[in-house]
Amino acid sequence: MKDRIVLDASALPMHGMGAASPTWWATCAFMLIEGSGFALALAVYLYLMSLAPSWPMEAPPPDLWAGTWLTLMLIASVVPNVLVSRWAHRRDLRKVQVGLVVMTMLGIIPLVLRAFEFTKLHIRWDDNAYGSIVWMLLGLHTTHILTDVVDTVVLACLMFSRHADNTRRYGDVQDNCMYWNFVVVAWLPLYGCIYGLARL
Amino acid sequence: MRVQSAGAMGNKMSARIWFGGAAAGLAALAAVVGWMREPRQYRASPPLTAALDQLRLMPNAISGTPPEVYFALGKPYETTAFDLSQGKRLYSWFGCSACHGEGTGGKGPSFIDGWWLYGPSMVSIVASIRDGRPHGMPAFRNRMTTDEIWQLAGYIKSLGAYTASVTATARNDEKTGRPAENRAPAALLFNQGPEPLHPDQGPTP
Amino acid sequence: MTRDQGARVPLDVDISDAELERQLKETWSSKPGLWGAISTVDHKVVAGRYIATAFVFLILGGLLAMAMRLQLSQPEARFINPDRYNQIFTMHGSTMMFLFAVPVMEAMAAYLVPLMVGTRNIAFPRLNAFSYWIFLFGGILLWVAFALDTAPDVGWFAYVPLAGPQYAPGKRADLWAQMITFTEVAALAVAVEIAVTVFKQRAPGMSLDRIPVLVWAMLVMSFLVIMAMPAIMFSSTTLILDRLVGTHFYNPAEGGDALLWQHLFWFFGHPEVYIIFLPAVGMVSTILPAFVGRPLFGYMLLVMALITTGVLSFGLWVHHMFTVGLPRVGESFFTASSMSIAVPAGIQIFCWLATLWAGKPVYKTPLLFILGFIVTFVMGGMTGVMVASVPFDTQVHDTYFVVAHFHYVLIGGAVFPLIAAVYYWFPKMTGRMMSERLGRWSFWLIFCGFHLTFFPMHILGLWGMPRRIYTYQPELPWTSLNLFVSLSALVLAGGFLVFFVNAIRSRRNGLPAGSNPWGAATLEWATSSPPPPYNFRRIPVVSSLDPLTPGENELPVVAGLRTDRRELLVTSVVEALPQARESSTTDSVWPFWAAVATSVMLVWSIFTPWAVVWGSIPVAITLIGWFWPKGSPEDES
Amino acid sequence: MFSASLLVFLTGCSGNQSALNTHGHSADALRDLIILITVVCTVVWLMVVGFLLWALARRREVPRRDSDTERKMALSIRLAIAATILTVAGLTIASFYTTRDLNSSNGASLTVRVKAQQWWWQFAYQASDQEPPFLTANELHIPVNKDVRLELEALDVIHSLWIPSLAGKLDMIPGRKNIITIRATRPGIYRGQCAEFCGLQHSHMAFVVVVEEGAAYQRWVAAQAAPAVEPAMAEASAGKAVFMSKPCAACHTIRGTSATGTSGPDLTHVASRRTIGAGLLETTRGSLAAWIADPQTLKPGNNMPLVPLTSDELRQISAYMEELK
Repeated sequence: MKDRIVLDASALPMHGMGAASPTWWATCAFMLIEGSGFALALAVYLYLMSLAPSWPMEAPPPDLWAGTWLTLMLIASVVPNVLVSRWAHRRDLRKVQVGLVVMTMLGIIPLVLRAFEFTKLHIRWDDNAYGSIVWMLLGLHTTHILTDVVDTVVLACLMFSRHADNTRRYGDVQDNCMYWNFVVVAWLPLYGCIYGLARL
Repeated sequence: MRVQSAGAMGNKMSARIWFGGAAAGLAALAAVVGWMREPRQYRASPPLTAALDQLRLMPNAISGTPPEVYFALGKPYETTAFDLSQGKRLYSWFGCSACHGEGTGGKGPSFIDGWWLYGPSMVSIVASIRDGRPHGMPAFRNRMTTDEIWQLAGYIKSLGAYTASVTATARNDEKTGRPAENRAPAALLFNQGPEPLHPDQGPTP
Repeated sequence: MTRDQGARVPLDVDISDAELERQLKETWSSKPGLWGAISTVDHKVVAGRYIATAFVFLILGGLLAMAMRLQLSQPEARFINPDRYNQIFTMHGSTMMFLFAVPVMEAMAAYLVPLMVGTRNIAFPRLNAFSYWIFLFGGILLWVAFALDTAPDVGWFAYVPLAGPQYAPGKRADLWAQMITFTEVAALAVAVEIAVTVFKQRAPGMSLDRIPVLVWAMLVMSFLVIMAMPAIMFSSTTLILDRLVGTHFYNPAEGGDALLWQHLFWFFGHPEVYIIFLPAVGMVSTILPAFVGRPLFGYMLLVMALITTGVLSFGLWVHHMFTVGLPRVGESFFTASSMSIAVPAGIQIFCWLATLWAGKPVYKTPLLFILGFIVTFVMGGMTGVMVASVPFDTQVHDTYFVVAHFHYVLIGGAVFPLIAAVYYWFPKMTGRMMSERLGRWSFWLIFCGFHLTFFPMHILGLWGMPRRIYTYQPELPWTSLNLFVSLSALVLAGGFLVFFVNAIRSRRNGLPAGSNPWGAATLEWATSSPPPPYNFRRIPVVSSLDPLTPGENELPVVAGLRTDRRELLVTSVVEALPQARESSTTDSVWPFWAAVATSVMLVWSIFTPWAVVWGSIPVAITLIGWFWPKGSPEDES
Repeated sequence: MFSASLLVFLTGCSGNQSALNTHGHSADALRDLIILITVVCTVVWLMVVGFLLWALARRREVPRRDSDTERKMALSIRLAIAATILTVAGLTIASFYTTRDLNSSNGASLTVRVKAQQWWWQFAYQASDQEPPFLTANELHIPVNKDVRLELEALDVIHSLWIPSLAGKLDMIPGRKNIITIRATRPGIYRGQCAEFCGLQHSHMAFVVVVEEGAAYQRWVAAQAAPAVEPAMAEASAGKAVFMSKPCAACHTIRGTSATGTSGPDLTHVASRRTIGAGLLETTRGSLAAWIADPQTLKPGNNMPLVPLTSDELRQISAYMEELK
């Protein structure tokens, strides 16, 4: 079949940002997948709670301080996170580099707090179903923080390398920021469940 | 033209490599399959049972060599989760818990404190069950078949393990009064016990 | 690699077609040899492997079915012992669902969607390659376990407590759960790629109302995968945790619940049926017009029906649990919702019937299979309505009636269209036609064999024969029908044998196909057969639902893409207006290594939870290797 | 009509474990619903296939795609969709009414606790005015035309109680308790079977339901509630001694003796039951001996361990078992 040229694409940019980028959509798809995972885990929590004669089962509710500090840290981290995203949009390499280092720190601190959080649950995963689901919820969310921190570290290294100044990389930084926002937002209902419902 | 023929050559080469790789993979697979097969037996064949009955115990009836057939089979009663689980069921069906509790001991000795009166070898345990021991352990020779005795012995040995094993028996859903079988209970609950008669029989964690 | 970006970059304008094709071929081809084969990210190569592997699993699963039929051909037969039989039926279900049906549909999507939307490669080609390797390793894991006599024996549904720590000793159930994880990862990866390809890589002008029905179907399927698979991922993980580290999700003695498993499993399991069936709807809707000489009737209606089915499929899971003793109110609700799915299914059937009625059918093999599909699937739908009724279901649930029902739906509803699709797209994939004579033989053998095998099972079920029994007693009145079923299964198997012989022979010896042997109207027929590594010389521009009109030998295209790097066009979601010239990644062995590392971690974690800690380090390293830019033009912008 | 007559034919040769050959209050209602839905669905299927054949057989020169045809087809599709919705709604209502009908029980006169376990059934009859409680295995006796309440429990994995000729199935789930009420309308012997996959011997987990007239049922209850008979023959007495000294007594109960094990079936009146091994074999002295000698070959993987016995012991035990009427 012969070609009849009806459109010229040579003036188009070589990489789209935001919703014009396939990576952005893939990040959204993965957030949908993991969001479904979180939603299911919460549903299981509520389901087990509805069956149990008393909740939490055979344990006092978890101590508040570690979880609450972690929640505050996560919420606070959204501010620099949004800034990094904005700087990436403006292709400000210096600021993005600094921002990624800060975000790495802000990712590691919650991990440390999370370690305390596990010890303040007053229950082990193999004690009963309540213990299992609480550890599951926390574990699931911890994996998300962990993977995003690793991602941020790799991106930070990348932004200090010769590959840094490139639309594609800035797009990656933005997607990473979006994903961190998701990790933070996903935590809030989990926090409500683990600490709130256990006290009702 | 030359590029094409080189590509074709490459394709032929790669096909050969693929084929060789696949054949090697299959051969390796067959070897693994032969080596690691884990069949389940509900009833051992009579010759096998007879062979398993041939224990060669030390003169003091403590420790000894298992029959060759046991090694030829790949020590199934210690390495097959199914046999261990059968042993666990036999443990409850034959009323072992009346004297030994959940392995924690009672009238009879405990299995999970790391201390074995007659040593921790399979042969000793089999002999204890089959022939009985002084001070109250009855002989089960006429109540259980040989392979059941081996299954039970394997389970009891796993109860007193020092190292956690990948092959473990089924876990109870109900809570038990001792650590789960796959968690090396003897290491967790190690108990120095009385001074051993023969130091080599005593526990060495 | 030239670094002087300012210098002249080779564009696809003002050069001859031959020269353009040469340049594109150089850019898009994979290296020859083993490493080239392992590192290729061409969606056609990867999807081709995926399809071939899935069909191998179909053969293996079919052999298991024959083994079961042998055992059931007479009462109290002793061909297969109960332990092996339980492994066999578990393997049959798991293989067919997780290693054949879902992967083959996703692979068809991975092959066809990029061609049908007129792009050069799938979105995230490396993820696609990774997905294949993970799928392959997961399948090998399960089958090696079978050879080792440690295959799962708890059914493809693995109900707890039977699959739980107390009643399933050994690693059998863990292997099942981990195989699920493998296939999940693979399926989710492809689903994301398909969704993004459909959203962002459609040819300019292919607005939402010009997307081929097959592509719509694959998109809805991808969303079902994305929404439903996390449920099985969660449940298989918690099952392993229960078994390995002593959690109590499913242990009623410690506050867990046995029914929780069923809820989670079927929350995935019912959409799963539509994950398999919706692509088949797309295939039928695409193939039918080519053989009746007129466009599909009711495009919008069909698309709406597809989406409705997808949404409704999440509200039906309880109809697998009608006999567990749920409250009556819930049961009535789920009866109504289960019945209501008959409406979109009916709409699809009506649209096809209308298309057939107004068209002039040409009886080639693909059409035969589609006609067979309509006859068979409507029957499966009818029995579906039956089991959707709670009281009816209490008599037939877990009997051979249900076995008959879902084989009517899955084989009649999905495998028939799939075989039609193989006959239909085989020329595109290989450049050669399949034999029409053998095609007719295979159709009649499969069609008759299928009905003779599965129809009597309805009766067996009503006569009280439960599912999943390895034998039955001579005094029960099931003997002669079972023998009949077993003999008929041979006919069915013969039909599949003819089909496979046909495919293998035609691959080398079939008649040359040309680019558009059926005179079809979708974009995949605009390029040569088999398509070149770059799919299209220039990306087509679409201005109607049927971009190829018969007799026309000019294709409107877009120009201005670079030829020295793998470049394709990104367009907007609704209108498909060009947004950017995006690069598509180069070949890489990293996805293979990442799959190896992931497989090691997953298999290792069957034995110790620490595998997750130590095993994730190589996974992280390989993933970094995968994503770290290597300085190729594709990595920059 | 065709499918209805076919159903009559199918009912005829379907045995005593069939959803079509019914003699219970629920199963009768379910059979009517099955016939109704099957007839409706068959008609619909015939219409679809008929239309398909007509569409194929129609002679035509060229494919039609003019606006008139399209409009006609759009209209017919609308009608077809409306018809589908009506049919589906009708069937939903029909099944709703059947469900309601099934739940109309007028107070159970008898309650039996059913405990399912791998791979047999225990039926626990409660104490009545005249009789103490007793247990039986794999054989349920109920009076005809009386509502019987079955409390279903599973002791290990999920099972499902299904007596197709009397009622639909209901699962038995560990940690939960389900209740089903059945009413048989004709005396007879009906077979039931576990319908949820429960492991190795799922296939051999059957039981019989014996539906009797009131008097016969009362006689049966009286006989079952009595303790085991003392063996009369010398061989049987010897068998009793063997039974008590071997591990048998650790798992089985024989009321009136020192055997009080609970993990196996109660054997007090084992010889009065029609089958052994959960519907595996007819109860005869030969089958009892075969079962005791080698249960793992007859029903591989079941929970009765092989106990080593000499041939004399085996003879004696089976003689004893045979006397436990």
